[in-house]
Amino acid sequence: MVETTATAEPLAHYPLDALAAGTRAIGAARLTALGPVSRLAFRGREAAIQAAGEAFGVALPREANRRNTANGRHALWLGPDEWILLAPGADPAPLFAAIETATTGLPHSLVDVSARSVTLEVAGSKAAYVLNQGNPLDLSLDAFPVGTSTRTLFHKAEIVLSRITPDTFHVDVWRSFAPYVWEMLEDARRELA
Amino acid sequence: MQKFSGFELFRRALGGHKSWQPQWRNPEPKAEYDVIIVGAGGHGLAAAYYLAKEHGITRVAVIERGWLGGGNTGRNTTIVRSNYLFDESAALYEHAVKLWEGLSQDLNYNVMYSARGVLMLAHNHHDEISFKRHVHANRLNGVDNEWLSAEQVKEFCPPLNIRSMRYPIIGGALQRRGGTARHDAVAWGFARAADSRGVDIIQNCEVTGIRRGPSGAVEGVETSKGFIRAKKVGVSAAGHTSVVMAMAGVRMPLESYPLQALVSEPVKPAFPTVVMSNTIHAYISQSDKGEMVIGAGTDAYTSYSQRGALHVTTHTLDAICELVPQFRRLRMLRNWGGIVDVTPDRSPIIAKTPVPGLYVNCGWGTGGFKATPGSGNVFAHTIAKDEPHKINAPFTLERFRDGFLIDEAAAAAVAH
Amino acid sequence: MLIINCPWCGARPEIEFRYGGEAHVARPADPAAMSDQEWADFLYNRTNPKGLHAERWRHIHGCGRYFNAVRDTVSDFFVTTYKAGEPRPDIGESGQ
Amino acid sequence: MTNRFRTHSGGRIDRGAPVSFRFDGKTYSGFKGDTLASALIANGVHLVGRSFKYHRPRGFLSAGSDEPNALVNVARDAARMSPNLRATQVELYEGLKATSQNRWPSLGFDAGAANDFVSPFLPAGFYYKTFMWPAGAWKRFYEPKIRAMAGLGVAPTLPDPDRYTQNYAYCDVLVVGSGPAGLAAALAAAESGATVWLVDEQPELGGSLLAERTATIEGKPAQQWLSDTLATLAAKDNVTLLPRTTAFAYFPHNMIALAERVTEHLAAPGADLPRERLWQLRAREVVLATGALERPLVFPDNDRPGVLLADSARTYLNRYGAKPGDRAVIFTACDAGYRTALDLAAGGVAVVAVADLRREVHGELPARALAAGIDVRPATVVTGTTGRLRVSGARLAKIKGGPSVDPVGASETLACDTVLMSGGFTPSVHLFSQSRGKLVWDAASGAYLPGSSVERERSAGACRGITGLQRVLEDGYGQGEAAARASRDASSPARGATPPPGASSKSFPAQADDLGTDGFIGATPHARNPAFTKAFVDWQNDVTAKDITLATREGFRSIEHVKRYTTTGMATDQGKTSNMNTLGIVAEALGESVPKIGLTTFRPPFTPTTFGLFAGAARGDQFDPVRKTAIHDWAAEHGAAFEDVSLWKRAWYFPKALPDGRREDLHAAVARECKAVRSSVGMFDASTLGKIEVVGPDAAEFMNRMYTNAWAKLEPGRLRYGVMLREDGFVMDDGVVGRLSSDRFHVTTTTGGAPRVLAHMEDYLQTEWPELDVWLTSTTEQWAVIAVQGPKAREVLAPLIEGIDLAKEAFPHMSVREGTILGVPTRLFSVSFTGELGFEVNVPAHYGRAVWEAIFAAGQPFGITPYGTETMHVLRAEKGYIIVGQETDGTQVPDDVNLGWAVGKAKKDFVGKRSLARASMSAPDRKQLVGLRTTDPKVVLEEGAQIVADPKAPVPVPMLGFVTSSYYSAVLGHSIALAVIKGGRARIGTRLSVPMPDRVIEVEIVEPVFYDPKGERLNG
Repeated sequence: MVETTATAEPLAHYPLDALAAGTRAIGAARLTALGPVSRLAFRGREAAIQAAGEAFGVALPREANRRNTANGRHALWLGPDEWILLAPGADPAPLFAAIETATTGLPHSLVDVSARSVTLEVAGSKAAYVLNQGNPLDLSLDAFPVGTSTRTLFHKAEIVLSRITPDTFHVDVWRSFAPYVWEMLEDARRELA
Repeated sequence: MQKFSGFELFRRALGGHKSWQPQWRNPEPKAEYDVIIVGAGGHGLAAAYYLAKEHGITRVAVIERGWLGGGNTGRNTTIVRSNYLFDESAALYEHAVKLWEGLSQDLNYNVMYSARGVLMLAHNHHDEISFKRHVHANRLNGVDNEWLSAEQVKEFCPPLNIRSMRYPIIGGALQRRGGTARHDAVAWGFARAADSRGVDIIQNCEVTGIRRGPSGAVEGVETSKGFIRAKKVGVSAAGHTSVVMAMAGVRMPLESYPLQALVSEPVKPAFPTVVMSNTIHAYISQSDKGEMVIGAGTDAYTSYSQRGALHVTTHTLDAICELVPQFRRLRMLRNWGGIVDVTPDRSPIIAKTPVPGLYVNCGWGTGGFKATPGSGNVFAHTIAKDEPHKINAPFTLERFRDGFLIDEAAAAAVAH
Repeated sequence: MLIINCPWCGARPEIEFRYGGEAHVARPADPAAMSDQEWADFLYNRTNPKGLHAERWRHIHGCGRYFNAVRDTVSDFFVTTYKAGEPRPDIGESGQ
Repeated sequence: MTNRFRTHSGGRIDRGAPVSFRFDGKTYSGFKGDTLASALIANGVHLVGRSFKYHRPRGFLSAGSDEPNALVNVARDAARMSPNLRATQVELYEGLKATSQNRWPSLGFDAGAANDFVSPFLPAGFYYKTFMWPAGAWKRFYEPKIRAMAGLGVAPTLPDPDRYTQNYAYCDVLVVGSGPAGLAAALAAAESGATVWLVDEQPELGGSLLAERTATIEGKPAQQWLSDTLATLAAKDNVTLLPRTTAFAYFPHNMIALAERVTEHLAAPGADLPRERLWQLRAREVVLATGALERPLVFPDNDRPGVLLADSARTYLNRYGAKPGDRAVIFTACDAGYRTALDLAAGGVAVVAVADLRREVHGELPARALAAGIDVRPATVVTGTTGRLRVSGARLAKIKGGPSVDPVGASETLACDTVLMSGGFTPSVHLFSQSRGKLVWDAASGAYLPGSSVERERSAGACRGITGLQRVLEDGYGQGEAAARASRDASSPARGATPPPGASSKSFPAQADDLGTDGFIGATPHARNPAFTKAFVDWQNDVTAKDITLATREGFRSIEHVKRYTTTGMATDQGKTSNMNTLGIVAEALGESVPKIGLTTFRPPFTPTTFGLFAGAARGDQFDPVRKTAIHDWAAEHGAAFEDVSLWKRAWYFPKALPDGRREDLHAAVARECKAVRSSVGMFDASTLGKIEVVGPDAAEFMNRMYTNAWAKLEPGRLRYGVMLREDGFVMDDGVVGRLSSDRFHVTTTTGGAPRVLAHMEDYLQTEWPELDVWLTSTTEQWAVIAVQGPKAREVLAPLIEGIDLAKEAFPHMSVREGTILGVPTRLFSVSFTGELGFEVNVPAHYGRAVWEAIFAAGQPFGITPYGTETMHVLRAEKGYIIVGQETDGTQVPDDVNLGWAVGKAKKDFVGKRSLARASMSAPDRKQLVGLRTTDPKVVLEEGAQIVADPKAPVPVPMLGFVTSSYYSAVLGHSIALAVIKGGRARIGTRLSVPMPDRVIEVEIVEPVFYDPKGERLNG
């Protein structure tokens, strides 16, 4: 999905900075902390959905647990009236303003949640196997194809799980749960070392 | 009643144990009784026993769908304690503990009441305040309960891990008179003693209806063995209470949830007391046979399936392994589920009902075993006198209408 | 762990859901008009059937939606699930 | 010792790979591929354990997971010690150390065996009948004695260092059991393209084929066919083969729990591998090919070491090349005894005689035995054995009439060193029964068989009563085909129609012995006084036939009662070898048929399963997520002590280093922190507070309904303290709410209450008021929150903030403004939980630490002091502010805690309002929040202490209330406390008592606001 690798701004601190620096290289399931992105939580009635998508530049998917992508931006279906909008760059303000303007007067809610979570990547031939140590979904390609994004669980933490390629997953997790998810993924990968 | 004692055991051994009589009869139901108790669990059998013993009412039938003691009595983790917060609860459970202390002798049946202590662990400041509140209230109510520091906890129960864990133990509340008893023996002891006083225990007989007369009063129960007349019916059906009460048209503030328990393979004595942790949701004791007896809270959804989910068991055992990490290599031998009836305030209902002649004893949730003799005792009183004993007077159905809840759960007591 | 058919997301494992108690217990439109007994019925009394039970679930770790289900409380098997606001399907009497 | 009982050739052991191991301190050798049991048998060792109750010497009974006797302790080191392992399942590795259990001082001489001599006084349930006098002696005397005698192995005393992992998995077809039926089922399903898992508890796949000597399948020797088939399966991408994996529990909706033992068989497991792995496997279709278990025969002295199940002996011989002895007597009720006899004879074991319970013996196997010169004795029973630590002879007697009723004739003792018995085979229906499938009694075979299914599952082969290798293979193949077909049909009903045997599209010509379904259930007849003989039904729990008849005599008629009274079937084998014979004995004693007696429930797990497997990776910091704020690391670097608040770690206090090198204690640190806030300025990490953004045109209406307060008139830019009730009227949560615009509220909740409050709001919004145009978004983690509190707060912050006028008039108390700090967007609240002038700086969490550090730097001229939750608690208590969860416990209505003012009286409705109207909710004796002052200002009350009017009153002492919060106020110079007391407000000015165990503390009831009661300091 949206990928930047370096910490964008000197003032920012991210919860996985220290853990990511000390990770083991395991090819079958590589673990990477991804850089900051803008995240907006959009909720709304029918009337607002199309306008929001147009302003964002990505139509909001109407199919459950799907992700639409255009120009490096992603719209993730999380619920029948709930989407997460992801865009490159750490400053969500311009995007926020654009969507608010486009949906003025239409029943909706737009909330900046850019700092609420961080994203990490699990990639490699055993990525699904490693995720299935804490995630209860069927992650076969048939059941969880590329382009799927859904809120779900990893052990005792809630995550948003996305399949980017057959062997690449992104895990979006609230920042205070991120070290826990990271450590659990490290534990899960250990047997592949 | 054939007396049980070491001498009798010796004497009959010489005859190859051929002269033992059945511990209870296997009677067919009579046409009419003074009182019918629905449910031959510990509570129902105890009620029948005390009806006969203390109120002279012996024309009593206990009707059981399956086999006596086969419900929650035979499935629970046998913890006995009385260190409840509120005056009403403390009085009720303390009444039970006092009866436990002499029960083997009273019933002439060794129920193996073992006051090895019940220790509740505090993992945070909130637990500490809550437990100290219990300790002070219990002391003033004449119920033993004491606060232990973390070091004292470790000293009292050396196998416990108190430090290197996610939620270190900062202390605990110990009721030394608490402990365990042998669940089957409680059912069998009450059954044998009630039977010997003339009570008919009718097993494999399902209640299919409660018949009410024109005035609305109870006339008897329809069963799989026919109609049985009685002017007083006491329902003591645990998880099935809603179902039975619905037969009389009474809606109950109850929901029935699965409650799981499990035991390990037996090992030599390795755990000296009963330990409960509400914060991490698990409790453990070691049976006389050597099995670690383990339980936790209920499963998430109402059910009569008598089985629970694996993820509930895994959470129970991750908590146990956190408390006693050397037990990680022990193995689960048996896992089972019961059906517990839970009230909105987690306190029982032992009361008259809006239907004349119909009485109910239910809502014990996950903690009914400990109350067995006390519950049966005051329920017998309520049925015999058609008015509650002062101990169960607060445990009415009407308290939900009027807002006089006895909310042990809200008061952060442990749920068991 | 049960498999629950979320009306939005399809079949998903039970641990993603939270049980919400008996369904179709609507909050009275005018609570002030109710007697204490009627209010207590709403607050506390439940059908608790042994058999088919209409109940609420929330796909809390999924789409977040509350929905309703009819489940057999003896087998724990679901008969159906349906979106909140839809009437209880006519699939026989509840309870036994 | 050499492998004297090892055959010269054959078996699946690797004779090129000798393995040395120790048992009870003695060194033995075996081979790779041996189990501990087979290696010991090859070494002539049969005495391996002592029974539970009588401490009788015991040897191996079986060769598999049904073994009740041979339980050993295997220890890699002091921490990696596993008690109660079955020697029949322990794979041999170099250096393995095993010890026997439940004996003292040694296995050969066990003092506990004294119990055997007094056993007449220890019948079933003896402990219920005695040990009652004197009262109290049970706990003090009898119970400790009994407990010490009971138990099997010894629990480890050190934490287990091994790892366990868990995996969720999905497949189309799961096949449980890799015997002929399971292999054929897996083959059929795999050929259809389905994803197939084949699991088996044994180290090698193949089940009964692993012990086949003479059978052929499709023209190949069975073992050749097996390796070819496994190679075929292994080559397929859609097949997962898992040996050493026990399907131990069957959960609803076809979820099967599998326990895979990953490293237990390795001499040197790597640190990165888990010891065991739990698979939670969801299968579209399940094929149970779990086979059948051989039943022992219940005859006197049937428990001596050297008495084994006949087919197990054959397994030892054929699979492991281990002879059970030199001279065997075989006691059988079916043809299995003959098959074993023939294999023994071929393997060089003398078969002394085959005693056959059946009156007439015909068929191919007995004929071959006769032809081989074996002494076959029909209508003959074993009525006893001789020997002490090893069987030395068997007493045989002729039955005159039918097997179970007629007397027996004179007996003859035959010398032997092993007695092999077979009572027939019991289909292994454990998992089927766990799946809630209905078992039906099959009178023809004398067995319970799978009836109708509940899950999408079908049984195949011996576990559904099918015998004969070819029929078993074809049934397996047919079931595998049907399962694969059904798995492709999502709409397939819960149960598929089970194809009849032989409904397979492929035939498997096989030549093998068909054992048929003969067998015996119950106790075999003998002429000895039953009261004084021990014919074991449950070996491990020492339950004999006479214990079971005693139970029936005492009125225990239900099989569950018999089981519980005698403990039969409750040992670690869970009745695998005992349940059917128990049923037979009970049926006979009660004069009923077996199916009338019923069955005990098959409970999970199938075999004992390690606790660590369930716990998995959840231990220590991974037991629950440790949530840390963006400022946590700064606090840690500055020496903070932390406390657990729900999942969060919160800075509790910041002890300063003292000149002597020690650090301040809690009391000193808190006193200093409190004074700093009251006199200058302090800063506090409030990030853990829950935050919910309530947005939409109907936001105010929604807030009106959810909170007691009125919101419609709250102007954008203002804050209000909100109180939330449950529908039953009791206080659920509270928090400050900011209105950012007409349609946007920034709601805060308590730290622990955040998820609960959001769920509560969603519940009402989605299910009661779906028409409202409003949405809820959790922003707890979006914002780091820095509280800057104290008279100098404005001076500290003002230079840092851009875009907000901090002047008192422009930004009054209880306001919210948006601006920037360090160029970072902020929502700045003017709010106080201390009673001082205060602000809360909300910034996106990633910037929390940088902003915190900037404020800390800017505050240096004012001596800005970081403070923790303890100081926060003291400061708010000085002001009489409640903490939900401390002053409340879920039983307080707003008025009880002086929040009546926050209840919008004019509002028609809000959640909880109707419940407040109940008479009990305004009763005058409700407990009300008040303050307490101790007569001695230095005495700090204990939180949770009870308050009474008359401490001298007799027990039960009437209690009026209790202390909810209590601190020493360094600022005020005396202790303070909050309490809830019955009719408390009317008691202000009076005195009450707090009785402690050692003294009574007198207290005065006061207003709950101790500091700046007029609130003049809030505006600075």
